[in-house]
Amino acid sequence: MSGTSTIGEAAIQAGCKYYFGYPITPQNALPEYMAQRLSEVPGGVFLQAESEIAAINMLLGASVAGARAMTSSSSPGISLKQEGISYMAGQELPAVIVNVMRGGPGLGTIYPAQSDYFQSTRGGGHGDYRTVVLAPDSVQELADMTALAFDLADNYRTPVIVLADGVLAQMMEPVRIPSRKRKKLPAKNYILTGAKGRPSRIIHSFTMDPKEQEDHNWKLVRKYKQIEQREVRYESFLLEDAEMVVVAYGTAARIAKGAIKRLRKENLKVGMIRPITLWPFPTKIIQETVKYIHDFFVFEMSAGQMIEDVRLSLEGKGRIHFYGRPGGVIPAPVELYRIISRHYYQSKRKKGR
Amino acid sequence: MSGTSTIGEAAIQAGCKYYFGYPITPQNALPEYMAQRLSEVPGGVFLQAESEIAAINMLLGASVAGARAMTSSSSPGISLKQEGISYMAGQELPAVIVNVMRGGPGLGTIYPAQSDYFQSTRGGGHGDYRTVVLAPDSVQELADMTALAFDLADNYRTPVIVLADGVLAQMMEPVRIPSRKRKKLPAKNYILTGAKGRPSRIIHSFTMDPKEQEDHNWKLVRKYKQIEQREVRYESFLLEDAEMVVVAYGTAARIAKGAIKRLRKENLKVGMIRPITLWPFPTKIIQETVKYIHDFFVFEMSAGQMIEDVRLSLEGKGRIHFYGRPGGVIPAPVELYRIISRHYYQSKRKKGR
Amino acid sequence: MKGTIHIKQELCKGCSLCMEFCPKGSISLSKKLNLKGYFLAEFDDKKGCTGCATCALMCPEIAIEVYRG
Amino acid sequence: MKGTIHIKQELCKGCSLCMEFCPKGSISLSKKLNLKGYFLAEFDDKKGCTGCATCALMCPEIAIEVYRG
Amino acid sequence: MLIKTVFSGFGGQGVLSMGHTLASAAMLEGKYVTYFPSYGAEVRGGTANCTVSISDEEIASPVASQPDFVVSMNQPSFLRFQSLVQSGGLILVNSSMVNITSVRGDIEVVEIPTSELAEKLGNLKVANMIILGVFIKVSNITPFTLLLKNLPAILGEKRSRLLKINKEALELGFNYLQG
Amino acid sequence: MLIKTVFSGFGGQGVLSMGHTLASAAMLEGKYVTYFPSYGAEVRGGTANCTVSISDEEIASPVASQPDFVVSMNQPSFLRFQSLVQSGGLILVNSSMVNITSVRGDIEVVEIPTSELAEKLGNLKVANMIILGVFIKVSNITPFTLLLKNLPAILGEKRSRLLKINKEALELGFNYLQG
Amino acid sequence: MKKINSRPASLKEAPFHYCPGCGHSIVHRLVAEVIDEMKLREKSICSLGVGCAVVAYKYFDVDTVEAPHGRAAAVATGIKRVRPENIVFTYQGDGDLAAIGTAETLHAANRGELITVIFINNAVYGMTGGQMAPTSLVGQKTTTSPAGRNPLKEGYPLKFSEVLALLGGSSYLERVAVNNPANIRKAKKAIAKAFQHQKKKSGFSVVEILSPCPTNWRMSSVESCRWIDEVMTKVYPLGVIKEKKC
Amino acid sequence: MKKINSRPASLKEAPFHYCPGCGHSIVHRLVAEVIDEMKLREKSICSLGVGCAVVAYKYFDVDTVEAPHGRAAAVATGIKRVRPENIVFTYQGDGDLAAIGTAETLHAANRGELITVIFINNAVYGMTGGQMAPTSLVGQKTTTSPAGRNPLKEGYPLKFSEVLALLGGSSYLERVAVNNPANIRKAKKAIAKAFQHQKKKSGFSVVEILSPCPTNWRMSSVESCRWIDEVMTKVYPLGVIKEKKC
Ligand SMILES: Cc1ncc(C[n+]2csc(CCOP(=O)(O)OP(=O)(O)O)c2C)c(N)n1
Ligand SMILES: Cc1ncc(C[n+]2csc(CCOP(=O)(O)OP(=O)(O)O)c2C)c(N)n1
Ligand code: SF4
Ligand code: SF4
Ligand code: SF4
Ligand code: SF4
Ligand code: SF4
Ligand code: SF4
Ligand SMILES: [Mg+2]
Ligand SMILES: [Mg+2]
Repeated sequence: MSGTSTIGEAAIQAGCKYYFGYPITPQNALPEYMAQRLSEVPGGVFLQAESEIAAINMLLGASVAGARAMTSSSSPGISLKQEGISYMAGQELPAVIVNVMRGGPGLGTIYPAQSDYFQSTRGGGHGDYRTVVLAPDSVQELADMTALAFDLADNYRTPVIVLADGVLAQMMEPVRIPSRKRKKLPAKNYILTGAKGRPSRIIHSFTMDPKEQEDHNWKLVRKYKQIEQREVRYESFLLEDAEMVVVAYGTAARIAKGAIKRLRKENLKVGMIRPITLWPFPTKIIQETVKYIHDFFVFEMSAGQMIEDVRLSLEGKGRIHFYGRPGGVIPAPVELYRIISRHYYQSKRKKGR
Repeated sequence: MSGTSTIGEAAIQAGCKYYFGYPITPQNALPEYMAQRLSEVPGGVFLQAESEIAAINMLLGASVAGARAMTSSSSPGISLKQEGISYMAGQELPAVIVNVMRGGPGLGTIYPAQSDYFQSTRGGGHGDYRTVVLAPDSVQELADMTALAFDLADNYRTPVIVLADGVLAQMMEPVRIPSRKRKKLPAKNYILTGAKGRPSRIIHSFTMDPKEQEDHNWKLVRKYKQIEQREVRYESFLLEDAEMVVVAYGTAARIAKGAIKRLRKENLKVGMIRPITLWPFPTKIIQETVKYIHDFFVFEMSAGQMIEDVRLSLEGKGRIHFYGRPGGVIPAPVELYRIISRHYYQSKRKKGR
Repeated sequence: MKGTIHIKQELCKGCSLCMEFCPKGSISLSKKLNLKGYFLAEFDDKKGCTGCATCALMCPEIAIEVYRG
Repeated sequence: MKGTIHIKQELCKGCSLCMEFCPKGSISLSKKLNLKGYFLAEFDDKKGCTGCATCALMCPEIAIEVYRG
Repeated sequence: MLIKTVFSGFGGQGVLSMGHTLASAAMLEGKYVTYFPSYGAEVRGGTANCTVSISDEEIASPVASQPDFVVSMNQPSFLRFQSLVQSGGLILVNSSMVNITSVRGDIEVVEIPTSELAEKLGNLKVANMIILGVFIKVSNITPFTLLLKNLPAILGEKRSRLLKINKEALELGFNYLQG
Repeated sequence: MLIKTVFSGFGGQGVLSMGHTLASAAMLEGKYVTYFPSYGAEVRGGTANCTVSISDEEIASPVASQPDFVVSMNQPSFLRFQSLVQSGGLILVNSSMVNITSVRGDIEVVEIPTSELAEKLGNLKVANMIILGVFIKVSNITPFTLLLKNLPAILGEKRSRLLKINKEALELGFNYLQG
Repeated sequence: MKKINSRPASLKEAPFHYCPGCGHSIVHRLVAEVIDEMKLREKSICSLGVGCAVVAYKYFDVDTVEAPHGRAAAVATGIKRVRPENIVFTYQGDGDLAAIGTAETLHAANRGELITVIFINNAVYGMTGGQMAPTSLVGQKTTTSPAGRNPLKEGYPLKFSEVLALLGGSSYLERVAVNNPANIRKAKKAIAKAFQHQKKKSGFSVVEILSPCPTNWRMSSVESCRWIDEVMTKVYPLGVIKEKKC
Repeated sequence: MKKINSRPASLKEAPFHYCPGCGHSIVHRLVAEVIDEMKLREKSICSLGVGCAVVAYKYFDVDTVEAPHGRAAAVATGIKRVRPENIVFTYQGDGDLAAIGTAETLHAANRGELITVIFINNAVYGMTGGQMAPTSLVGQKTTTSPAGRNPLKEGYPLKFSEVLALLGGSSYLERVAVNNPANIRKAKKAIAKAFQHQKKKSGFSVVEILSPCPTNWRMSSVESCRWIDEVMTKVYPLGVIKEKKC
């Protein structure tokens, strides 16, 4: 199954019956899949919105009405959704937003990139908020993370971003779509259904009193802290004996894994930490790792954004190497293998001295 | 003069003849000022756009045509401008964007806040880009920074954000508007004027070839590095003998200064570093300061965003204390004074041990 | 038909719409301010109120109760 | 009036619009592929081309030069 | 010395122009001055207020959590600000519209029947200038002459015909407590 | 073993379905497989290509910077990919549409007059399946029987009437080099 | 004597925060009365625009969500698509709906979304302090058109209901006013009719309401009501603009 | 014999990247010819929308900027307000201009911006691979309306030129097609007229061009041209929609 169909099918299996989106390469196959599949799901609605802004606000409406719903887009379109995402974060509305990243800024290229890391993890919208950001690295994980996204969104009443790129979205790989094994999730006692047999409900965003807004913001902060404690996910790979750790996510991590396998063949002891949640970032494992491994090699398909989180985690300890390919270029594992090995030997030499 | 009028007048004195905007509290007095004043400036155009998105794109057009132009808004409206800002960064177009921050996320409050720090400094839009971010702390600095913003924008062909808040925008203080002392700026040999007597010009955003996009992105990175080297601005205050350094910007810094004056009266040795450019962030002065001062007290009218840049600068050295007031509450100097002195004594005690 | 009205003082904002449209001229603006700082509408039952409820229809604040009978 | 045309092979995409609208039926699709992989339009000067330039008007690719005289 | 004054009342009572008039005069005097209006434009129907801070040195916050002086034109604002004013502070109240109750013992309250005075002048709209005149006298915060001198600039050309009545109002207020 | 094959040609020559057909068969075999199409939908008029990677272990990148095999249906794609193919690699070319020039000495080139063969079958559209058949034979990359078995699933119900001709085409190709 | 009127049940007790003579207050009452009379309180969901009525959730006693400025129609679309059995309406100002929300409103109408739009046309941005709206009249002075709206620079008043009426999906559009007793009665009927069209699944329905904003028009309430008659209705004629059979 | 036609000077030499039979190519030539004939090459500035023609700057030999998707009219507004002496035109698809760019286009028209919009209506999103556009016809199968556009769920084809014609600021609107020689000649005249309206400062001008997209219509070029005649013009009738005296 292709990455895009996988996301779509996993969403449907997770109980998502509503899709709102606006075309943009390289994720068009996802709305196209949903257009077809949701017509087969009883009560399913596929709606091509007139714009990304309309789409995110339809999503907001569907969430308000209590539904599992999703939207997807790619970088420029995601920028347009920022106001809506900020609203949903503030109104504590669950939603799943898929960003199939492409090279930017501006219209940029349609080729895969990872340069929306800051936007996703720091809140490209205004105000004090965070969104959970999941970064799959295979078609199987696209399925798993999409399913997880819906659960996290409902559990914490917060928008969740699934961050993919053109490689993951376009490629096909064998995949098993997880069937709906609902975790026990809190009842949706805030949604709007018509005030029948209960007082009317309000989902508001405006507050007259700054003190009230502040309390609300601190409440959000507490929720985010909870997420930081509970929901960190990462994969570690060959860390035990490693002398250098690659930190990479998504497609970049796949490529890095290939490079590491080659390096290992030549006995270069390189391992990897692959953040699966970009926010909350797996800070602890990095802090633990730096206790025994000195060299961190950050690889991103961008000019360097996640590196900031690695630096924040390292707090001055260890040494960071960086390799970035922004703008849509997909480097080969062998390229990365060469770069990493160069840095590896340099570090060895330095240590030797 | 009020903060908003000051921004407007300073812009006009800097040669800005075009304003495009959409109303939003608490910055409405700025477009209102421009509506009046630009009708008096020969060739001046004030245009109330149908939305923030239209406004940012009109600004893009005016910039393409070679004009000094500006837009302004407040948090939710700035979120809507992110796609346009990303385009202008990518297309290397100068522009001045004023954000009079209010409490968020969502519609939030109309009261002053500083919670768009991440959005401004990390690029709320998509792709690898940065915008210069200037953070004045007085009406006089609103004037100076507005003038500077136009020069920086033209000099580096990049969008510049003036980051203010409801306090600065609404308050009146004595002010001297800088008259136009143009730095020597590069000629605008890229602008569109009609291809008369020269080959036609293109300001494009799309690139077919990812390699070309990558080259472009690295070119941007080099420009940003240059800005980081040349354009850092900050104020340091009573650092010489300080035992604790407050880091704060904008209105928060004003309040902190008041608190510090009180603290000094009681012989508490507290100083301040006030970033004036939030990007590029004054990392170096912080790194130098931590060589002799251990305690850093970060104060923001948010749940904590700039603190990340302080942490990145400190690289694990020193100790960070934080006080945040998100959502629109304006703390009094005396409140801050109490908080800081508590932390100050705690630190002393720890050191004593 | 005879009618009368009661004006809720705490709701009235002195907008004058009731008096403008009362066919009997039964309402006028008093010099009394309420707590919100508005001059209050005042009913004069000697002007022959019919209980037509036009005043209530016009009153933005739902400040007027009309009685008829 | 007599005319003739020249079809730029590297530009032609074989869309057939020229032949569809040529009043004389002077153009047809050949079996020859060009480098871009399109079957080429082919001019037959025996069909009495008048140089009316309809083909050029229709040709999206500006692949046709028309001569008259 | 840093002195913060809050002017407060209903929208329409001219509380912002009181503050503005004072702030402008103090600026002329060469002091550090900030003027900060409440901005509730997005929220209708609230009370308006503004804060004027006057100092010999830089002013940290233009907002007053504990004002030295309060001028209160109506009941809700009186209730709100009488609890905020500093110990030893002063409240000037428009007694035509304020029922003074539950006053703290540690502050001074001066009552001015502003509306009645304004009626004397035949213009209810200058009630604000009357009370401002009283305030200047009581607080001695800025030279009264400077304030008068600056009045034409404040009113601007458009409202220059209001100059005379405003001046009269200020003077009436300034001299009121002497009588 | 990791083997990467690029199928390339004009849009419309069925290069994506060649790759898809191969990838699906290899998945059935239980291998690690990735299929990655070029996506130029935002840019009209380019050549289409796709990469199929088949391996016994996890596949790092679905993209091939240096493919082992290339199937090239037209001249531009031949020119582009013949320089990328690995030393020791193989290119299958549609000699009906490719003028073979400037070939490297370190790779093998097999020419198939695909269009002519397809004409024999009376359907130019199955040229892609013919060359895929040849490719399976030459590369031995996946069992031919598996590929045939999977064909109905690939074509789906809608195109089931094309099953026969596609099968014929595959077989024609598979047996071509024997003859 | 018998009390013959009362506060509608679908309004909460809170006094309105609107300025004296503001049309929003009147329209709130009318909407609530219609909801009461049609027994829709337990079925209604309101998608609230941003404008002076941004806190209308303090008044309407129905389930309410605050949409981002301009996006109420898109939010309502999301709700209605999930809950077709509910009555979904938006409450929006002219700036909200005809400026920043142009695309969302127009396309919801074109798709024939089964929602009702209560469209408060006060020819001005009320909440933000009286800036020019797309609906402001030629020559109208606002804080951002201090010399009066100049059609050559700022365009003509946008007759958005007429625009929406062109679209295939719109079913019922009427322009009313709340400036005198007769018009208020008509306004209420129009609101009821719009909900009826929604119930009957006939299409998108809009009630455009010319609504006084004494504060930003810098007029008294009474003058404002007169101005609607004498000036505003000349540009925005009252009456049914489109009505499909339903 | 004499060569009687030639490539317009305002087109660069690059061959078009469009699909065989694509209307974009024909319109490019017409626009360039008009620019040549009206001697506007050195005065023109193009604000380019995002769609299949996103790289039209490779073809048009005039100053060109690429606007964000849907915002070409806003960008053009910014340019024209700064340089009123230039001729500013946008080149946009139906998705660009009538979906995401609805508000920008409509309000530029309403303000009477002195710009010209070249509006390629191919009833589909071409560049992104054939999704439904607001202009898609009832029953038209696209990748996002696989069962054909259903007006009850997805709305009716949006006649955006008719919408723009309602607005006070629009001066000239004509719908043309490039599906046969006669129509192509008319299309060219319409483009010239639109520029004329801009030169005369009469208002906003639009040429809507029904333009074949054989690829996404899944038809041959010839069939596409016929489909325009037989189906598309029935929904989108050709001719002048509005023409102010100028
Ligand atoms: C994205 C965004 N832009 C701007 C605003 C500021 N804003 C709030 S209400 C409003 C317009 C109000 O006008 P209208 O819709 O006509 O409603 P009215 O107040 O007149 O009833 C604006 C521009 C906002 N809240 N969000
Ligand atoms: C913000 C944003 N959203 C979506 C896209 C993707 N996109 C590119 S072109 C296009 C639509 C093209 O359709 P149209 O405007 O009709 O032009 P055509 O290709 O049919 O000529 C879309 C949705 C984008 N580039 N930017
Ligand atoms: S009920 Fe009728 S007559 Fe009586 S006061 Fe009201 S409007 Fe006047
Ligand atoms: S209409 Fe209502 S609010 Fe207005 S004056 Fe009469 S009672 Fe008071
Ligand atoms: S010039 Fe006229 S007759 Fe000659 S080939 Fe072209 S269309 Fe046919
Ligand atoms: S119209 Fe042009 S591109 Fe089409 S077949 Fe004829 S010559 Fe070739
Ligand atoms: S500003 Fe206008 S619309 Fe807003 S509450 Fe006041 S009168 Fe009503
Ligand atoms: S997809 Fe359609 S519009 Fe785009 S180039 Fe091809 S034919 Fe033209
Ligand atoms: Mg309004
Ligand atoms: Mg199109």
